[in-house]
Amino acid sequence: MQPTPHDPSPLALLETMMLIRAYEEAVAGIAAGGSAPGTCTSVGQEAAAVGVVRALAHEDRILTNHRSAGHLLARGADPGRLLAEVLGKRTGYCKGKSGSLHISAAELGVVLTSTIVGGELSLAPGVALARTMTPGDEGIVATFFGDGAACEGVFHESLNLAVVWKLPILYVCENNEWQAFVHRRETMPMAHVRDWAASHGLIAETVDGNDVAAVHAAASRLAARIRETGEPAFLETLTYRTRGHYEPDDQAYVDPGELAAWRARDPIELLANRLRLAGTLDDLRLAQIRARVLAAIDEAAAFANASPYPELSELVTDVYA
Amino acid sequence: MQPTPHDPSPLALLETMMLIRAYEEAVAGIAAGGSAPGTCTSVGQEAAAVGVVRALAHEDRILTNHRSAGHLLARGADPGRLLAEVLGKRTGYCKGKSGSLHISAAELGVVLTSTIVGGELSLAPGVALARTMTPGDEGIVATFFGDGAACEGVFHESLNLAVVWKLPILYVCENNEWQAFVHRRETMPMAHVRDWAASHGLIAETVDGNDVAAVHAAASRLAARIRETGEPAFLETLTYRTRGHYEPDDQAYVDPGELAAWRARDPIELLANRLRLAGTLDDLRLAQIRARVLAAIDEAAAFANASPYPELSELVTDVYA
Amino acid sequence: MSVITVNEAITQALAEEMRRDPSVLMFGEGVATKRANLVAEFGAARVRNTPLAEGIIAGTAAGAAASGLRPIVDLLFAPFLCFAMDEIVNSAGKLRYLSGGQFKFPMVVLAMTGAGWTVGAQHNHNLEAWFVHSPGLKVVMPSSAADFKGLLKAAIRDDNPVLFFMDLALGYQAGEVPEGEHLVPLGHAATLREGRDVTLVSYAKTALHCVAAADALAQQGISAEVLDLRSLKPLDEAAILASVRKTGRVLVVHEASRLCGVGAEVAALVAEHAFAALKAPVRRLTGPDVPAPSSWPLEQAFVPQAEGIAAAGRALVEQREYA
Amino acid sequence: MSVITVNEAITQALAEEMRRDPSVLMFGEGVATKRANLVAEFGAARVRNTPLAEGIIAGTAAGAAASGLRPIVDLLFAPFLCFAMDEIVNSAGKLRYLSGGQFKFPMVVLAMTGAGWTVGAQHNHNLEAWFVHSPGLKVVMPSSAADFKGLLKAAIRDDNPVLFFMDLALGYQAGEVPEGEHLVPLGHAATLREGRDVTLVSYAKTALHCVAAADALAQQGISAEVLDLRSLKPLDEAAILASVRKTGRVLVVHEASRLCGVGAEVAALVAEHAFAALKAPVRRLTGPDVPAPSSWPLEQAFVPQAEGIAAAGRALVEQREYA
Ligand SMILES: Cc1ncc(C[n+]2csc(CCOP(=O)(O)OP(=O)(O)O)c2C)c(N)n1
Ligand SMILES: Cc1ncc(C[n+]2csc(CCOP(=O)(O)OP(=O)(O)O)c2C)c(N)n1
Ligand SMILES: [Mg+2]
Ligand SMILES: [Mg+2]
Repeated sequence: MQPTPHDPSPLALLETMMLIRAYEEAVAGIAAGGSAPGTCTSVGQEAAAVGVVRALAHEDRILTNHRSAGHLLARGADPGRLLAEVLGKRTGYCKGKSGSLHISAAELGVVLTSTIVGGELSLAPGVALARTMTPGDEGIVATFFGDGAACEGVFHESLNLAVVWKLPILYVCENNEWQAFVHRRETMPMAHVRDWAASHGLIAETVDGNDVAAVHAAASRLAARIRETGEPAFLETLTYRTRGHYEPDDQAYVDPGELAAWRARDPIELLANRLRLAGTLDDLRLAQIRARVLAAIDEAAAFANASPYPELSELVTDVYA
Repeated sequence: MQPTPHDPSPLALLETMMLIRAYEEAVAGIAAGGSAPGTCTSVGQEAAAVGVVRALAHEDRILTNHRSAGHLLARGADPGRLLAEVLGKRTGYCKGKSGSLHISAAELGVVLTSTIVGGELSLAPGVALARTMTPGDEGIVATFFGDGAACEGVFHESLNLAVVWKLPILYVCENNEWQAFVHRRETMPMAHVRDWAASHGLIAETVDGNDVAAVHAAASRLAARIRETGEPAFLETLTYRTRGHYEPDDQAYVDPGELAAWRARDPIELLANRLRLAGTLDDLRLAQIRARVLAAIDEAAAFANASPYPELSELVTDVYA
Repeated sequence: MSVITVNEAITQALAEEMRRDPSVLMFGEGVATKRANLVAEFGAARVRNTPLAEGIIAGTAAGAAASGLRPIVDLLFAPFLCFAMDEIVNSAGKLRYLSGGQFKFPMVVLAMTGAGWTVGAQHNHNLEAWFVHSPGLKVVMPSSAADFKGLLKAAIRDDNPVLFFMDLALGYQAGEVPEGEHLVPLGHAATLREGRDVTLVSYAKTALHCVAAADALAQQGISAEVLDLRSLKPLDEAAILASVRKTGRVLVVHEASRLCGVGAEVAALVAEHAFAALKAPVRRLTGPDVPAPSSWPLEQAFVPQAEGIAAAGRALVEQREYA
Repeated sequence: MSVITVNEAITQALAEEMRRDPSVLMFGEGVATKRANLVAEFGAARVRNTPLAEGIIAGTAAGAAASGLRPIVDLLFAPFLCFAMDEIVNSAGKLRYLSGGQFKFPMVVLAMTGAGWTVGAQHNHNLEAWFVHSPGLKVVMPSSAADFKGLLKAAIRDDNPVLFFMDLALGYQAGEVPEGEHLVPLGHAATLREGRDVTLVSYAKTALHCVAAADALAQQGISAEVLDLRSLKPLDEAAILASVRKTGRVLVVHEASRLCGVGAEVAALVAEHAFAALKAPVRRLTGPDVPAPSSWPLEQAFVPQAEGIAAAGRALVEQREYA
């Protein structure tokens, strides 16, 4: 039903972004109903997620954070098992023990998700180190984090170690202008995290995070360079969190003008319009895609809802290996 | 006996550096005898300490770290009470509870010394914040730390907060090329911490840390600017730890060539030679100064040795206010 | 008396103390956003948002406290304290002592914890015992709106670092709070129920579960005394010992894990100093030694509930072994 | 048997395990500088110096452990763990559980602590109890060269995060260590002295003080059993209970502070499960609840010494109250 993880055709990227949007809106609906409280959606940031994840190879590893649905779905995660996890069901990727905030899926190469802001940054060098010490392991490590995570000291510790030890890490900072209920402008003297990253002496770029093609191109270029040199690189996707920090959130603290301006640059519409102009998309085709993703999400919701909760005996398992 | 803290005349700076050297060598001697283990001396770094401290005003505050004797003595600390503290005696600045590694002297404005590397960096913004919120308090805060401390994430957290909140802090990084038993070169991609500091958007300079006049000039200029703007600044003093990390330390891990090159640039000899050329110093004068500082240290040692240990009842006092 | 929620009680305490003492200020991630009322009354300098960095937030509080201010910092959720341990434990907890008493650290660290929001172990970890074990700190964890208000006000006035833990399940719980100035001194437990047969010692939400259990036990003819510790450090050892000397039996209940938890301390204290009065083994009923799960039924199973407490209390009184 | 120091035992354990398993590596501040022998044998990739940043050192260990390596990190002194709590507790301790068992974290964290070097509370803080209280971790703190070697080897082979605390006063202490492969499984206490009248439970250097106290008590006709816990998590509850059921009296001794310490756990365990066997109150003798001072006489007074232990043990046997 979904495109395979590594089909980079524009239509495939579009369908994946639409799948993520539909998934997140479904989650928001569930949360509005009182379930899955505290879920953080990535609405508005789909291009930043899809553009990078689709630039990665099968053998690469991904570390992500609390706002991970886009990364997971772009990587080919089953929306049913994701929703099941969000609802704390036994069939979720983490048996319901994680819930929405730290979903890992080792089978997809999405490892060690932490909802501690900066957690993924502290773990990524070790994942990359293991790869450099494993003969024949060519994979790189992509770690996703926000502008807020860059304010944690461990961001700098992580970049410095990756540079000094030459670790193959693609640092992907999703700068969505928000750090929970605080605007990025209140927490940093400059507009871009890139300035901090560059001081560590690694390649550091920014890209329009709402333009999936631009993100995909930049991420592909940097990923290739990391494979070639074995050294880390930093990519900042400039985007915006158009829903609240978590569900539900009335966004009363958000400047309506800023929000409207970014909504006008919706990444899905940007790509759809471009494809329309290019003649590769028309209303019928778009409707077909929308129908497919909605059907996929309906199916996922049905699966998640029908899934059982874990046995109470699960409370004390998976603590020690 | 010692020069007053704020006499910036070259001879006063020279005498203070010689006092620090004599003090540190006395401590090293004591440590060689088995007492005061783990003491960290600042031999070779006297100019970096004296040049900055003498650029500060009486109302300014100083935060320092484990390698603090130079800062304390330059500020006018009594070498007797310092040595008493190093020996764990009741007459020490901290009643013997600190020992050598976290000596504070509130009466001198030297506050909250921490031997946790980075500790002073986490505390400095609060000290500065209190000053900005106290009407009529014009003082600035100088915080001393090493190149190693700059590798702790809290270094970046501290600079970022100071910039975002406009806190009057002079960050003084004493880059002595060593982080305990690890050379700075192994821990950072570049030679200077300044590059990291500058990315936070504050004025960041380096200075020859073995040239006391240059350090004094740079620190005076930056301190004046901080008073004027209320905003933080960063000064990196480029110097070298010519003794071991702590006492005793055979320095077997140190490159003899590098060590010799730096010893050839001994900050005390640099200034003495300059003053000789300028005609303000001759052998007689130098001998007089040396005699004075040695007498001061002898007196200090006699005081410290004669001082009693704390009563055992002191074990459980000073825990809660 | 007026009836307000725990969240309202916290807001009242903050506003009253900031009104009373200009040296009180508050900052943290989203503090200014979420407490617009305080910003409006006290201004942006005293109510601040911060960058996302717990270490420097706590360190700045310690530095400010030692320099004449009385900072309150909101570190949001207890597990985030893991990024501020050096500043809280090594600096605020130790630098008074290491300086020979030159500095004091009047500061309050707020953090939420506890089951109820199904957000898992990186938001929900009851680690109050860490701070009880650490020198130079005080620890508070109330269960009622009145105590949240009175203890928070007392914590703000205390000249030492106070960790103020908020059981998130209690935020919207309403309770009677005395009108006007209401202070609850640190270090005093509260007897929520008088009883003769067994003492249930607890704190935070499980103290309320103990009250429910006491009601159930009363139905069965067992008279249970319920002690709410409220302050975990200083611990009200006298109140604990007095109650156990009266009832001869003690069951300590908390959501935090068992090993080296506050329950271990209470049990050890009783076994040491009320041994002669004990008619039965000391018992603990705690959360399991596992990270807190997200899944709702697992999260509920994580927390000692009234039924389990009542059953354990009854077994204790009946001198039966009880797993 | 050969007689080697604790430091030599540690070096042997590290070298033997790195030789045995190529996935074992070690890094930390100065590790490569101070362990040139390991660099020489195993190369710079497996024995590394790091930047001065405990958080990323521990986080890198956790990430590497979950990715097939078996890292050992040296964080130097226990208080520096305060900069690595998130990585140890929130990541290594919780992510196996939160991921439903997808990852494991075979890693060892080394840290020194304890009185003896007069460097004060920011280098000397016995905080092993924090990690006993935290889920998903194991904690070891040996007292003899043989146990340092055998437990470190077992810790390196363990598939879970192990905190390995080294009482710095023991570094140069020599002891007999079996030739060849010597493993000591985690979770087993050692009986250092057999006895009938009272059980002295301890670990690390104070276990040796307990042995000295037992010798002194023997002179006075009191037969003391000395139990060295060695592993604090998992805790050898069976051995503790068996000994107390035999002697009927227990004195728990450690240098760490009393409140919520390992001694509290042991005392609570005994009061809960060996209550019927107790002939006297459970007793604890611990370091005071204060930061560790630097001054030599104060630092020595901080540590439970043999005389005090013997006096407390004797009072216990004679059923006298003892402050
Ligand atoms: C250490 C830590 N501090 C605070 C939080 C609470 N929190 C969760 S997400 C978030 C904002 C993160 O901002 P950013 O890194 O920009 O990611 P975004 O949510 O914008 O994607 C905060 C403060 C946390 N989970 N962990
Ligand atoms: C958090 C922490 N980690 C490690 C140490 C041990 N240590 C003490 S000084 C030192 C080196 C510090 O290097 P730097 O900051 O450059 O200061 P310097 O000693 O060179 O003056 C280290 C690693 C410590 N005291 N605190
Ligand atoms: Mg953000
Ligand atoms: Mg240095």
